[in-house]
Amino acid sequence: MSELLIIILSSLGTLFALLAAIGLIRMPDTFLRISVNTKAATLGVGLLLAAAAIFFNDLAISTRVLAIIIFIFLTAPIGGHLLGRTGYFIGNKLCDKTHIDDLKDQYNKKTHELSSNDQEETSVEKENK
Amino acid sequence: MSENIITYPLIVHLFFSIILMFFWNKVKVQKIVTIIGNFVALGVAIAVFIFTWKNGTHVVNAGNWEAPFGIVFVGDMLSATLILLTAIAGLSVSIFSVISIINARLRFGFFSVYHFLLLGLNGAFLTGDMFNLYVWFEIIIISSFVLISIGGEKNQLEGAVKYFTLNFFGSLIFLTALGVIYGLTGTLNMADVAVKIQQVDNQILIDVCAVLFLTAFAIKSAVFPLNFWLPASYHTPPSAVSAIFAGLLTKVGVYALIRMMTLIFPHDVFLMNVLLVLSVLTIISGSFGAIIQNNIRKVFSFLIICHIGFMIGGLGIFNVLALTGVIFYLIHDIIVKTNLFLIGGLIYRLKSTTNMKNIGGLYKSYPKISLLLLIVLFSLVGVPPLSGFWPKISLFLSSYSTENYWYLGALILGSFITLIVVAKIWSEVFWKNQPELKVSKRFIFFDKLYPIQKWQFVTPIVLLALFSLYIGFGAEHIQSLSERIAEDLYNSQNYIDAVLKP
Amino acid sequence: MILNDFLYYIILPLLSFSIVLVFIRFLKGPSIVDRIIALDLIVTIGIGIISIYSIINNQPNFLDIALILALIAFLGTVAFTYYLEKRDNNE
Amino acid sequence: MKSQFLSNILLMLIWVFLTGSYNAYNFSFGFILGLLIIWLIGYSVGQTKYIKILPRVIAFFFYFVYELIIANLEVAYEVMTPNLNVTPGIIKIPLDVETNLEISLLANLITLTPGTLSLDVSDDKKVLYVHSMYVKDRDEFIHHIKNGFERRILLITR
Amino acid sequence: MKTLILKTASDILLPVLLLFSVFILLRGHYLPGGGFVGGLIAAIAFVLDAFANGLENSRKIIKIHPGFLMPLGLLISFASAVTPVFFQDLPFMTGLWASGHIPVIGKIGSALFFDTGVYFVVVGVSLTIIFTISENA
Amino acid sequence: MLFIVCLGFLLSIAILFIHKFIKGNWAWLSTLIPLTSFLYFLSFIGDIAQNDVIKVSYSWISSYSVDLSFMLDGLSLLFVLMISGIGTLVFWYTSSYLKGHEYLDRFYAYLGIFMAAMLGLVLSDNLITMFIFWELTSISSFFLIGFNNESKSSRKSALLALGITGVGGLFLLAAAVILGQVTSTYTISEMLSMSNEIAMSSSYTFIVVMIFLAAFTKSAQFPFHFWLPGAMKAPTPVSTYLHSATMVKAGIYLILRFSPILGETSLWNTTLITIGAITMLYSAIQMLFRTDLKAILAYSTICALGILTFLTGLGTYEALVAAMVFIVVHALYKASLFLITGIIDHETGTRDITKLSGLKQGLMPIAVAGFVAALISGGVIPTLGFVGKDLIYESTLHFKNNAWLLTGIAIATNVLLFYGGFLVGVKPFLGKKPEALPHLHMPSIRLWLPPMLMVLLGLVLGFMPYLLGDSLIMPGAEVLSRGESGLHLKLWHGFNTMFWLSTLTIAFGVIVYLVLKPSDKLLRFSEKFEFISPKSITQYLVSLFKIMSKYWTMLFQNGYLRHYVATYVTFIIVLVGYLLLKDPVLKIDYNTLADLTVYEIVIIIIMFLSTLFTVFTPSRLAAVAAMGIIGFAFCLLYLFYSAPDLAMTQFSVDTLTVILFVLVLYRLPKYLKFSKNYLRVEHGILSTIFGGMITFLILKVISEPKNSEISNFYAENSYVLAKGKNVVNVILVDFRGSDTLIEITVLIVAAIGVFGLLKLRLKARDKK
Amino acid sequence: MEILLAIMTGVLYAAGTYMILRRSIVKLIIGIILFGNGVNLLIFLLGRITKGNPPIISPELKHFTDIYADPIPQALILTSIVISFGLQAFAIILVKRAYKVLKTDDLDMLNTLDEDS
Ligand code: NA
Ligand code: NA
Repeated sequence: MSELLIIILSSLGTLFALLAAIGLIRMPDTFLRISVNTKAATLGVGLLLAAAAIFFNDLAISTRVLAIIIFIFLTAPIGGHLLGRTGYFIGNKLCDKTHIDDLKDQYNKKTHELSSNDQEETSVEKENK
Repeated sequence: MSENIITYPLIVHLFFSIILMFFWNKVKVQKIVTIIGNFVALGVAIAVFIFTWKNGTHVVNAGNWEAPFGIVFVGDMLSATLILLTAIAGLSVSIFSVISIINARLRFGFFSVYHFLLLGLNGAFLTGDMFNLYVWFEIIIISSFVLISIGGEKNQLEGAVKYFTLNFFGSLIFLTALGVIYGLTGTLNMADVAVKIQQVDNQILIDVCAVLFLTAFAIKSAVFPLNFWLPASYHTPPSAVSAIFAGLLTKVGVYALIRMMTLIFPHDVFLMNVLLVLSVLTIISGSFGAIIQNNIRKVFSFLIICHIGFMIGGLGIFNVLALTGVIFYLIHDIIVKTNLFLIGGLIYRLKSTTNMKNIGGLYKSYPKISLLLLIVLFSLVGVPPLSGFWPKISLFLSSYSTENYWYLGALILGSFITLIVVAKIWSEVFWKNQPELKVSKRFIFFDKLYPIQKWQFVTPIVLLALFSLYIGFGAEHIQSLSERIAEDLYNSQNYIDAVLKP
Repeated sequence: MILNDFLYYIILPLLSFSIVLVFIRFLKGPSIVDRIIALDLIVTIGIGIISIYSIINNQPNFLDIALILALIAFLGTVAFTYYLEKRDNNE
Repeated sequence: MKSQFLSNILLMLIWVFLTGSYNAYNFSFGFILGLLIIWLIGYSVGQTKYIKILPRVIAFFFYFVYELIIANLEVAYEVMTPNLNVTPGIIKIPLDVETNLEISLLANLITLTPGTLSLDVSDDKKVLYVHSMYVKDRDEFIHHIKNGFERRILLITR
Repeated sequence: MKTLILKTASDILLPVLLLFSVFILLRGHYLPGGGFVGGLIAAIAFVLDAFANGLENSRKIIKIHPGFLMPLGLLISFASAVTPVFFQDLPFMTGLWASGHIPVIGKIGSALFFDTGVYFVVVGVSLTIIFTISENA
Repeated sequence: MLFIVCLGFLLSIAILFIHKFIKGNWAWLSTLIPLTSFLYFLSFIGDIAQNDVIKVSYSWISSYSVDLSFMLDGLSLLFVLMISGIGTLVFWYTSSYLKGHEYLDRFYAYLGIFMAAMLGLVLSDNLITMFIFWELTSISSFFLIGFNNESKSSRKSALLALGITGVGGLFLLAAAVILGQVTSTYTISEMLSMSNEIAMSSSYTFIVVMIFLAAFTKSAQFPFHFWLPGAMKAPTPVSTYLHSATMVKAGIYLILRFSPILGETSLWNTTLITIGAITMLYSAIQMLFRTDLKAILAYSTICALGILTFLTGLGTYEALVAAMVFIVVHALYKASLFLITGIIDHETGTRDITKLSGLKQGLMPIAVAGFVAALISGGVIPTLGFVGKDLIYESTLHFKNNAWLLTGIAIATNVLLFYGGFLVGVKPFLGKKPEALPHLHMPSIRLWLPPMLMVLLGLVLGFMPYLLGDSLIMPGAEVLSRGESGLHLKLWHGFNTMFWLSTLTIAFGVIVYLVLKPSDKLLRFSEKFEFISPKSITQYLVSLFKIMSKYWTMLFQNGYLRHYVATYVTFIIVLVGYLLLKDPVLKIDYNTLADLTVYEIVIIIIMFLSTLFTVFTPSRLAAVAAMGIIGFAFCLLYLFYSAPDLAMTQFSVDTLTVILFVLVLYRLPKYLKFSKNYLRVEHGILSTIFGGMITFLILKVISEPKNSEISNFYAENSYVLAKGKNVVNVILVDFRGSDTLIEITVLIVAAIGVFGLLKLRLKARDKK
Repeated sequence: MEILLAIMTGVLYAAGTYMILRRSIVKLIIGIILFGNGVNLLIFLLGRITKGNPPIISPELKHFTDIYADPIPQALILTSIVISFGLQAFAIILVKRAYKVLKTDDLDMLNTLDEDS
């Protein structure tokens, strides 16, 4: 029974990881890649870890695995956020299909402050309309 | 007294460096503590020496794990002697540092690192484990990196980068060699390696291993063509630092070569031949370099190399007589080279430069100091009966009787060049009139120091000079000591038995 | 045994293949951020590999490494982004 | 003081989980350790009432897992199908959540769900910039976020 | 870096990581881990904090100066190494073990003190290095 | 005897401490030092005349068999009396010559040390001890020659003299050491009985060559003679002492002393005769071209030394006696002439022979002394010089081969010696005093008494040569000869061949003196040939040596770090490669190897590509990121191969390194490709060979069996004895805990270093 | 497998050496790190490798019953990793400092020293 569960969990986990990898290759811009990365991998790895937790069937190990999963879920989005933010900051191009960019010109180049000023419509949006 | 005493030098230095770190910002306290520490270390070193003299080779199994399973510290006469010399040089240099190194430097852990360096040296001399030796080497080189680069002015940094890279390279080769020796013998205890390496069938691999060790140690001891870091860096740090480097750092490489050659690869013909060839080239390189330099400290640097060649060649001959010469020379060299660089520092303090072209008239203005320095310089040259002379007899004799004429020729060349170089220094620095000297007004000349400070500058030099004189005039003692060590080294079975059979 | 073979012959190769794909992204870049993303993902998938490997070898201890990897890899990412932002600030 | 105690308890629990031995000694060791750490870094978690909110947290957890799976499938489909059918954009979302913890939680959850990525929070903590794969309509997107994660977060934290 | 999200996360992570580092330290004798890795993790926790909250803040929250941790740690290791020499005339580094079994930690012996020293040293060293660099960056 | 030698050293040093005293009117008191010795040794004259040999020995460094053993026999007594006797006069002379000189105390100290060293040298019965004194003479003469140290030429001459004699000293050491090995003793008197064994030994040639080199350099034999004229830069008392009685005679003493031990082979005789003859003639001719009094004397000294070598080479009993007599003759007239030259210089301020004449006005007693000295030098009857010359001709004529050729050479040389002696001793005093010279008056008695005493002695001994012969020469010859004895010195042997030859010599000498006028023109003429002189050749060789040194040093020590590293790598490749190529076949047992799996291959490929990427990427940050991947790949590999602790540590350390890099990098300038293409290719090849060699080495080693004794012990006892189950950790904190203790120390030092590097700012005053 | 790893080790040595031979100080340090990794791998390999059996004694046992990996090379490499870390950290700072003073990343600008002065 647990073996089957392990097989299922590991297969799913691997699948998500693989998808993340493919996504990383296929996605046209940095931000989309981050998106793909953060999710698929977290879920995938979470499942793989869960498989291990089930395999060892030991409370101490399970709690540790849980700790890892929580940790990944905690850090992965922060990493994503940092990368996305930095990517934008250093001027990585958004892909052609991007039609809204509310962030444009919101960063102060010098102080790195981010404002919340309303800019009704950004230029990208205008072009797409 | 228990055998544990041989680990006391390590304990003392480690203890004092920790204490010094707690007094991070209090330079005055540090100065006092470090001098006390070095006195204690000297006392301990004397005790170790006497203990070893009486009881012969003895072993401490660190962690109480018997060899070859744990790390052993082996106190034989060679180690005990080197520890004693380290303590003497260490004390002298610490006194010199207290006065000659500016407080800004001292405030950044100088003395801690200094004690760590001495710790490393003592450890390297004591350990009976190859990997442990590597670790001691690392504490030595990291300490030396720190000492050589702190203060980071341009030329010092230039020197430091080279020093760092080439020594790091050496460490990596050392590790490579360790990997190979472990792969072949499955052990790291030197005595055990010595036994087990005989069970290895493939002589070629043993030779390769020997060559890798040779490379690693030859880099440390500045053997040609692995010597480049030395002239590139030794003249850049404060004199007290180069003094301890000159006296002990290259010698620890020589020590390692001696241990390796006598214990692990004895009678390895390939290795012996390589050593002999290298020694000739080393002597030549050192001599050639020394003769064309104008900066005193650079001249001294090249002389270090030249004289390393003397010792390497003796090791390459590998008989009791040659080893006796090597050991005697080693003893002499540690003291005199340390002193040379202290002298470099003193000259700098006197004249604000160490470039011979810009210095002169020392003899006229400081006759007593000049005579003191003369004793050291003559000891260096080996003007008989001063210290550098005696070992040459053994080296001459052994090289002749083993028909190593090239080495004999190189010895003569090296001795001769040393003589000429020293005479040139004397003629330029001491005899010549002082040329025009441009100095910044802020430079504090020796004359402006308080008498006590002057004494602090001179005392270590006097101490070491007296010791040099003792080596020269009491050559009988040193010679019999060297003979004892050489016999021990040559008959390494005693060492092996002491380590492996409790 | 079936489980082991399954993990050994299917899961691990697939995960390895994923890593290869991610690595291709690393090589391609183009932006440094893309490379860091790839690096991050390689570590993440590596954690997966470790957990499978710990099952195969029945070594729960390996999971601790996964934990440390998760912890530390994150810091690497933080450092890189910190650098990129600072660099921007200074040039 | 109270919050520090809570943090301490929390740390103790994490310790016990980590070590996996559930005896009194280990609990007390964990407690002491937590105490030490809190002293060392002068730290406290915040002022939330952990016990009360537990059911809501659990409910929220399931909602999140649901979102996660759905979005993952979406992305999976996207990746596997040959042509890319994305309509990405960066949207500014005005925030109702106020505390750092709330904002971070929201942002992270948004990032964790596939297809969306929190890029940054404005310095005045009023808006969150989110990048999304599929932005058909700005307002609908904003509404989805605000009505989904944000509302539930507020339920827990207030 | 001015990012609220990281700041918040690091506030939570800091104590957890510290806890975790102790965990890694204590189990070293039985399982992978030990003073070195434990120390690194603790250091990393503070480094993370420094990235998120700025160096000054990190300096402030640490009650013990990293420069003090180095000699302290070394002193602990040193003491555990020389105790046998001075009190029992045993060789340097000989392991001393208390009789009996202490909960949580297991058998208590000089090895543990030794490893704890290593832990402190590693924390002190890593922080000294990284803080110094950041300050002069 | 030890006492008297040591006394010389001690008193000399003591002089330094009473410098105020000695610089004043009491300077002459220093004369007591040599005088004491002289009187002391004089007291032995009776014993020695009975052919007694007095030996004393104090053990010193017995492991080397180096003792302070001294032997006083005829030969050494001759020398010590000469050394201390002439020393007494020189000390005395100096007290006036350098009166009030600022560094008179030092001068006396050097001179005293020099004298003591000379005494030790000729008294030593231990070869090593002798060498020690030998070196001391070189060193102390260095200080004497360079005494006027503010003059560049003085310093240069001192260096040159030290250079030549120093290298000779090393040869002596070599000879001594080898001789010691052949004979198993360093005691010279014991070697006497072993001369056959030495001659038979394979080292004989080596020993002789070394001894010759030592003696020739010290005694200024051609082609090593050129340091000697330069040494004239020293104050006159020094020149006097060094060149008449001491320094240069040391080499002669050496070959004399060793002629019974090493002599009587054709190598020994022929070499000495040839070198002696060349030296004699060469320097005699050189003398013709000199105008400086001291230069003339210098060449005449060299010439005399050549004669002595020549005579020793003849090796017959007569020749040895002749040599010994000639030593005394030369010492007497050369010392007087030097001292006279000193007086002339002192009084007139010049030594240029072309500017000096008519000095007898006002310096009449000096002129007389000069005249007698010239007579002695010219071998004119009834001086001791005549006796000496007589003996020389006798020995050449009686020599078995080429007697007339040798005699011819001897005559030619003596003619020129005659000329030289008259040039210095007579010519300045004759004729009209030029206007340019100042008014002259007799100098202090301290200056003129010494030369006077010496020429007087030369006369007295000329009349009564047996005084010298019976007391010193005969016992000395006894030591040197192999059983022959019985020659008695006489002034007058009747009108035999030798007498006529002497007369002929004098006649020719007078002619040469009358015909040849020294002039600057001649000097300049001779300078045209200077470029082929040994001195020029040596200087050329020295500069060649310096250029070579510079080139060699620049070649290796050229400042380029990459060059250094490349050399290191090449060094390893050459040695290890040479060894590995001896057995280039790999015998790998594939069954013992771990099997290949997909995931490992993937990891390795990724590692490989990342490595290449790191090397070739133009972006620094990308390189760092790639290193992150390498680190992670390592982590996985370590994990796969059962090293979880390693995996953890590797990864955490890597991350920290990346953080450090990142923190440091952004302030750095652009990451450029600096290297030239050919260098990249060269380095690429070098690195590839190195890497390939390492791979090969690894495969070689793992195909050897492995010994697992130690690791088994750890595995067995880790828990049982050390109470830990993670064996790696147990090794780290227990089995090999010392490593770890030092390892953390390394970290601390690194941290201190980092802190210091970044925080320490030196104040301007420490900058150069 | 060992063969591949041996080749990889060689590659790391070669890459490290090549990087050390470049003129950039940063490359130099990268080279040192690569080289160091190569050395660790060499030690690891020469201690002979074992898959999936870490030298950790199972909780219920007192010593090993199965084969296990040789712990010594691991301990050695651990030590060497830590030491290298210290050295590398120092080196990195040295680079920083060197740049600050010399204003260049070019090692060839460092060669004023060895010339005669
Ligand atoms: Na997607
Ligand atoms: Na998302």
